[in-house]
Amino acid sequence: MPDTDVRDDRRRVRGLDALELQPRRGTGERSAAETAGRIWAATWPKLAAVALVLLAWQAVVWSGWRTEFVFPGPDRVLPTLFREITTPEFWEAVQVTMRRALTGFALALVVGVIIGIAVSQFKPLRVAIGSLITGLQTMPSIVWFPFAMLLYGISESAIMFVIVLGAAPSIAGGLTSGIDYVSPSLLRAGQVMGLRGVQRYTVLIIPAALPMFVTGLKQGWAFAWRSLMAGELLVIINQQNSIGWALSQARQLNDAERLLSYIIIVLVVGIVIDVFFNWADRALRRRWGITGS
Amino acid sequence: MPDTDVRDDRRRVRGLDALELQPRRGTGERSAAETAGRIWAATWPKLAAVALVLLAWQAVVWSGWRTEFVFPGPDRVLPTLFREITTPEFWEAVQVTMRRALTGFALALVVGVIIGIAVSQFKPLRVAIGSLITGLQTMPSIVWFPFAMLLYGISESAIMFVIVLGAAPSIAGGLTSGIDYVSPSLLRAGQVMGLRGVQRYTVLIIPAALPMFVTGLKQGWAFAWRSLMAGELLVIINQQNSIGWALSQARQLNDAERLLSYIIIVLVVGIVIDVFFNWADRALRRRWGITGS
Amino acid sequence: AGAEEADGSSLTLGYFPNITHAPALVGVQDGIIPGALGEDVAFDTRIFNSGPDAVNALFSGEVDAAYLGPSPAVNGWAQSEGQALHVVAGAATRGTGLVVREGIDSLDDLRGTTLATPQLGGTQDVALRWIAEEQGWDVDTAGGGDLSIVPQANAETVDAFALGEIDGAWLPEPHLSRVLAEDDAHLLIDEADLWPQTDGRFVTTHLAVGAEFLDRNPEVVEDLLRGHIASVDLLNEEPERARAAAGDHLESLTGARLDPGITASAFDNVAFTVDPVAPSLLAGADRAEAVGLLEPVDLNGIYALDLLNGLLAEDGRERVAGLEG
Amino acid sequence: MTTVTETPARTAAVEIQDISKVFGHGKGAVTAIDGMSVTVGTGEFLAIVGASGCGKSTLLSLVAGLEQPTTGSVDAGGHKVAMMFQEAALFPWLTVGANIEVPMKVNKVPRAERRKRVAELLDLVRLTGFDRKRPHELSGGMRQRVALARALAQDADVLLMDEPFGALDAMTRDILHDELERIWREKELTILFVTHNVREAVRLGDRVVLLSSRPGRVIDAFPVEGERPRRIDSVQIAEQAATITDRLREEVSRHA
Amino acid sequence: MTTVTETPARTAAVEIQDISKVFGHGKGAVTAIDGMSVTVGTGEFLAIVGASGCGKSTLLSLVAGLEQPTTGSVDAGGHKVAMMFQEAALFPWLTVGANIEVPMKVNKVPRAERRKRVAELLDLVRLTGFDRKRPHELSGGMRQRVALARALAQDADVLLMDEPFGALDAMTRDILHDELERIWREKELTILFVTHNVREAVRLGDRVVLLSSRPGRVIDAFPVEGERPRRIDSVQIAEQAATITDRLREEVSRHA
Ligand SMILES: Nc1ncnc2c1ncn2[C@@H]1O[C@H](COP(=O)(O)OP(=O)(O)OP(=O)(O)O)[C@@H](O)[C@H]1O
Ligand SMILES: Nc1ncnc2c1ncn2[C@@H]1O[C@H](COP(=O)(O)OP(=O)(O)OP(=O)(O)O)[C@@H](O)[C@H]1O
Ligand SMILES: [Mg+2]
Ligand SMILES: [Mg+2]
Repeated sequence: MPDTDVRDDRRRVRGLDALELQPRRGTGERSAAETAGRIWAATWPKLAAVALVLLAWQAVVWSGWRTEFVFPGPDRVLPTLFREITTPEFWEAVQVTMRRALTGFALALVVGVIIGIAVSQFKPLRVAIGSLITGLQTMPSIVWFPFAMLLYGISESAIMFVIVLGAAPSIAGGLTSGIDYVSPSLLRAGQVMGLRGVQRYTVLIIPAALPMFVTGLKQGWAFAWRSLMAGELLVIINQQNSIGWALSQARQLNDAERLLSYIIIVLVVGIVIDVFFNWADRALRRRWGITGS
Repeated sequence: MPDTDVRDDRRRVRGLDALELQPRRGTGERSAAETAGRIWAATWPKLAAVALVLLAWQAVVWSGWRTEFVFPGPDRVLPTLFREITTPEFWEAVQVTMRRALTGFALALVVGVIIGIAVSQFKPLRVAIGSLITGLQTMPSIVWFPFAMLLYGISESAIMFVIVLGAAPSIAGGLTSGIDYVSPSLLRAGQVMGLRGVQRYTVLIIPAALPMFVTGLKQGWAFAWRSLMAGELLVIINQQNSIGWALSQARQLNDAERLLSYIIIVLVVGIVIDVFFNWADRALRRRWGITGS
Repeated sequence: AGAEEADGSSLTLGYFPNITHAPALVGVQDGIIPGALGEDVAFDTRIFNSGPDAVNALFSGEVDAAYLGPSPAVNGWAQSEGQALHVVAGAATRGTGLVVREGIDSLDDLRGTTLATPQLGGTQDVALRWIAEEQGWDVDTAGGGDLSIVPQANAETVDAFALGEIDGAWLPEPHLSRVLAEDDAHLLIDEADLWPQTDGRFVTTHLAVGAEFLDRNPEVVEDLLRGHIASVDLLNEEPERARAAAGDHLESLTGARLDPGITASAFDNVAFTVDPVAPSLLAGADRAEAVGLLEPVDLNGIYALDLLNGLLAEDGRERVAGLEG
Repeated sequence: MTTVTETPARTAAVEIQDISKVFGHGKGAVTAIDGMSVTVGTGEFLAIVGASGCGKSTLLSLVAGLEQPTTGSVDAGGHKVAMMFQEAALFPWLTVGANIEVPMKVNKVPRAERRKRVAELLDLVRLTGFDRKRPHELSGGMRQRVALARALAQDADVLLMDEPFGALDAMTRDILHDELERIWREKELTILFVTHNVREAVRLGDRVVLLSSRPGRVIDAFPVEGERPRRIDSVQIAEQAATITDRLREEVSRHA
Repeated sequence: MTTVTETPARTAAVEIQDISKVFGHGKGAVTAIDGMSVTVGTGEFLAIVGASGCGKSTLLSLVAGLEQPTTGSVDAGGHKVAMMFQEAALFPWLTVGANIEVPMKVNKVPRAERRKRVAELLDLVRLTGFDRKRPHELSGGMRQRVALARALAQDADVLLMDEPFGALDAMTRDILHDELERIWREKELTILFVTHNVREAVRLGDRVVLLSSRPGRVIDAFPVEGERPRRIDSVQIAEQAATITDRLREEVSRHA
């Protein structure tokens, strides 16, 4: 019995060593301290990055590289930003833009998935329009507006049209690539089990293609957002202000402070969305048993 | 002996049956007729698609949906297109744009690969700037122009800057995703074999991440091209005409015929580039033993 | 207001958030235009950032009337072969000029410099090329020659000037006042000096109406013109109040108030009138042709000033002239 | 062309006639199978042995319809065919239970029933309680057993098994031999069973077919005597296995 | 807590002390190994047998440093460790030859030398002429042999082998047994050899270690008698294998 005790102690000590190498696992629920530690680990690099950027920025401004009204420092931009985000109009604009972005993206998702599956399913279709999809993607959103206007008038639908044209190709492309790279051994397994038609897609192909699909979604979001910004800066619809319009007005008026404020806002939106995609991506990898490097 | 002959004949007949199911393999070099057949199979859907689009387009125009000056038909656009592409200025413009696109993309490739590897290698860096990369990607090119001008003045470098900012995040993102999804069993094999440092990347990680990387490159190209178009329409640099400029001029003058001509040109460029990426992708899949569906 | 429903029950007006569109700004802000249209006509607005977009909207019937600069109006007329729009009134004149950096004091100093204009083939661009042509300089449309003319967006131009990338620019208001206020720059040429034949007046903003809309609903257009005239009058008679209203409207559209000094100086440089100064449009087109930027365009019929002249006559005011012959 | 077309008395479930299979074209072409004919009777348990790379997996793929023969014909007579691959080929994004449910979903088995059968099958392969794990959390042998459960869940008439027990310890394998034999009996399955373990082949098979390598051909077929259930460590099995092994050895050395 | 720490006379190459390995956290945690201690002498050929899922692969991963033990320590004394995985884990984008070259590239073997060794190794695993094929063009057993060649190309002192011959026919396996034994002799390797084939364990091992399942512990160790090279079908091996199999059976049934 004493012998066992000694061994247990020794094990505990070694366990502490192991703890330093990697988070200790299998020791029941995580403690609050551990959770706090994890949050801290996920946060400090972000905070450090922000602080560094602000410092560098201010330093450049202080160095007198460019005049203040061309390149204002954080000391001038942050108050402007703060003033902007405390107005109700700002939040209305954000709401309008986010609503458009999300509906547009959802639409692009549906269209992209249908096209992606159709293209990867029917060989002649792929040969015929596979490359056209990428071709469409390279088209600057600005050229779509005359068409959007012809089809839908100056309306939300026109903006949706441009978003879908911008984002759907990425989504379709990601899906097609994902489907192309599904492991042949899984495809064979599916075939033997008699997976066919819709079930083949829901049970096998789509889940197997998910990693690339999510990457495609992320790109699609970026395209959707950029198209939206391009669309919003052309015209105000229904007297609704929007982020894209505000951005373009700041640019038109050479208002560097507001421009920088809105850049920060767009960045923040982009980062928040990306955090969401990353979360999905990590969940996916955990499921597949691929732990991050 | 006669028995064997009969069997051989039968086998030959069955061989023909098999031929109908899939291209006959292992029968020495392919014949010229087969090659022609393959080219035809790769071409007819494209030609059919083009013909269909042209027909539909002309039909819409004939239906009188919109007046000709708003939405001209192929009967008016194709001659304009032909007139454009037969001028030497046009080819100079194409050359200028393609040179910018390719140098910009090459630059974005270098930057994207470096960032991608750095981010997937260093955990704090990923936490700090991983999401920022997507954030940057969602930024419309238009907001980069003031910065490009601050940094580089009105010059080619300013355009390169915008292209890199547009394309590098996609490339980095594709690479990071690719690296994240490298099969753990291959990583373990690499670790045991002592793959480390640069060699670990050149021998294991990059090839394993190639499929997603190529997808990222494709997206990166689309972003690069769009950023370039946006950049070119802002200013003429060094007295050089370019496709983006021509596109924006057509729009400025509300010249629907020239606008459509240039849309076709941009599409063709996009399609040609995509054909190249597809070729790379197929070569990759053949190597990996993943035959297309 | 889609093209199909151009039944006069509604009117959609397009304009820019820009000082040269002040009659629209004031007219909408103070309710002058909707008031003139009356209860029966639903009034709606579309705010554009650029002329071509507004013309496109006119083409497809998305807007029924729009305030436009001369170049988009002419382009729209030319592209539609005279089918899409008519100019029914003037709105603003003047308000552009060539600003250059210190050290350039005469036309001769311009040789070898780089100057920006807002748009290739636009009025300002044509004016600068016209001057170069008169001086006998060799200039091309791709920024080369004795004088390097680079077309670029006004916002870019302001930055480029501040950064010393260009030596000067032919700018409209309020960018003109902005450069003058913020940089070491001075006005080398006031564009008004180029128009002795019209007493220094030249068109900056028009009010254009879709041709079909005009055909079907002349009475609605007449009401619109009534409001337009009232707005212009207000701008001329009570400049303080009108400018304040325009400023308020601008702020609501752009989310920011311009520097008051710049606004005041910009307003001082622009004159508001319902006269479209037709000769300046014609002469501008001739000049554009002369410098090789425009295919010959027949501008005959672009003006439809009868309604305006009728209203002016009601008030006992002087008629304005279109293009005769 | 030593094609052994020994037709048993019962009706044929799978009829393989004079097939050949060539991979690749031109100079790189590999003839995996050449002129092979085998008839598998309904309800027959056919064991297939042969050197590594002789075309056993290819043969099963052809029978399952996953590949088309270059010449010749394979006829499974409309039977439903299930296959257990050499590698487990589980869907990595599904739990063990969900993996086993896949073929039942195809067969439109109701949800409650599916749950029940999953539990039964996991019990059968000695993995009770593992249904919520994911494939990457299993050991190699466990994955193989899940693949077995999945193949059985398919409720097919013809079962193709490619080295199904290769990664299992002797004890677990013995248990699964018994279970497989029982199921084969009960459901009157036709089984094509590829293995490298000649004893295992003799333990389970009604007939053991021996393939040659490069190109794969049937070089011999041994009907197995002995009452079922046979014991794998019985002398009778050892003797028969020795005969087959000698024949195999002869064949392999002829090639080396 | 039956930890068998039988230390042979020679110096230790791998020292496994009182390790445990837990996968996952909280309720889902699985204790794969618990309190295991093994010392492997330099130049020893240690065979490891145990039921499926008992932690054999996990043990090898710990020795290779691919995982960290939850408690306890593993010390490979600075030796270079090579490992052959249960699945082949070849790089699918490289040809067979290039796959085998990878560890040599790491060791900075010159190009010409690499070519020569690839040919030798392919010859050794009986795959001469396959160096330009890609992994997906190989059969399961062939892939396993390429993995063996790759592991041998690493020129390590300690070789970890996880069921290396599981997918091979008896004849090819016998040949590779001889070759492996020869190389082990010549290069004075230390080998940890996991297998389900108890005869194989007795054929090759200096000592056979028997693991229990869930959690994995060493429950017994059998020194193997008999002069090398032993014949796998010899009576002596059959007897020893029977003893070990009985012990294993006892252990597995105790769990079931
Ligand atoms: N997709 C393929 N492309 C090219 N050659 C192939 C392909 N699949 C199999 N082969 C070749 O066909 C032959 C037979 O392969 P198969 O997988 O059927 O062997 P096997 O009998 O199952 O071997 P093992 O026992 O090692 O699994 C081998 O020589 C292999 O190289
Ligand atoms: N990554 C993992 N996550 C969770 N559990 C794991 C993981 N890897 C292994 N296990 C568990 O650890 C135990 C031992 O697994 P291991 O692979 O070492 O078994 P093994 O002895 O190699 O079995 P086999 O002979 O079947 O290959 C198993 O119960 C398995 O479920
Ligand atoms: Mg096989
Ligand atoms: Mg294992």
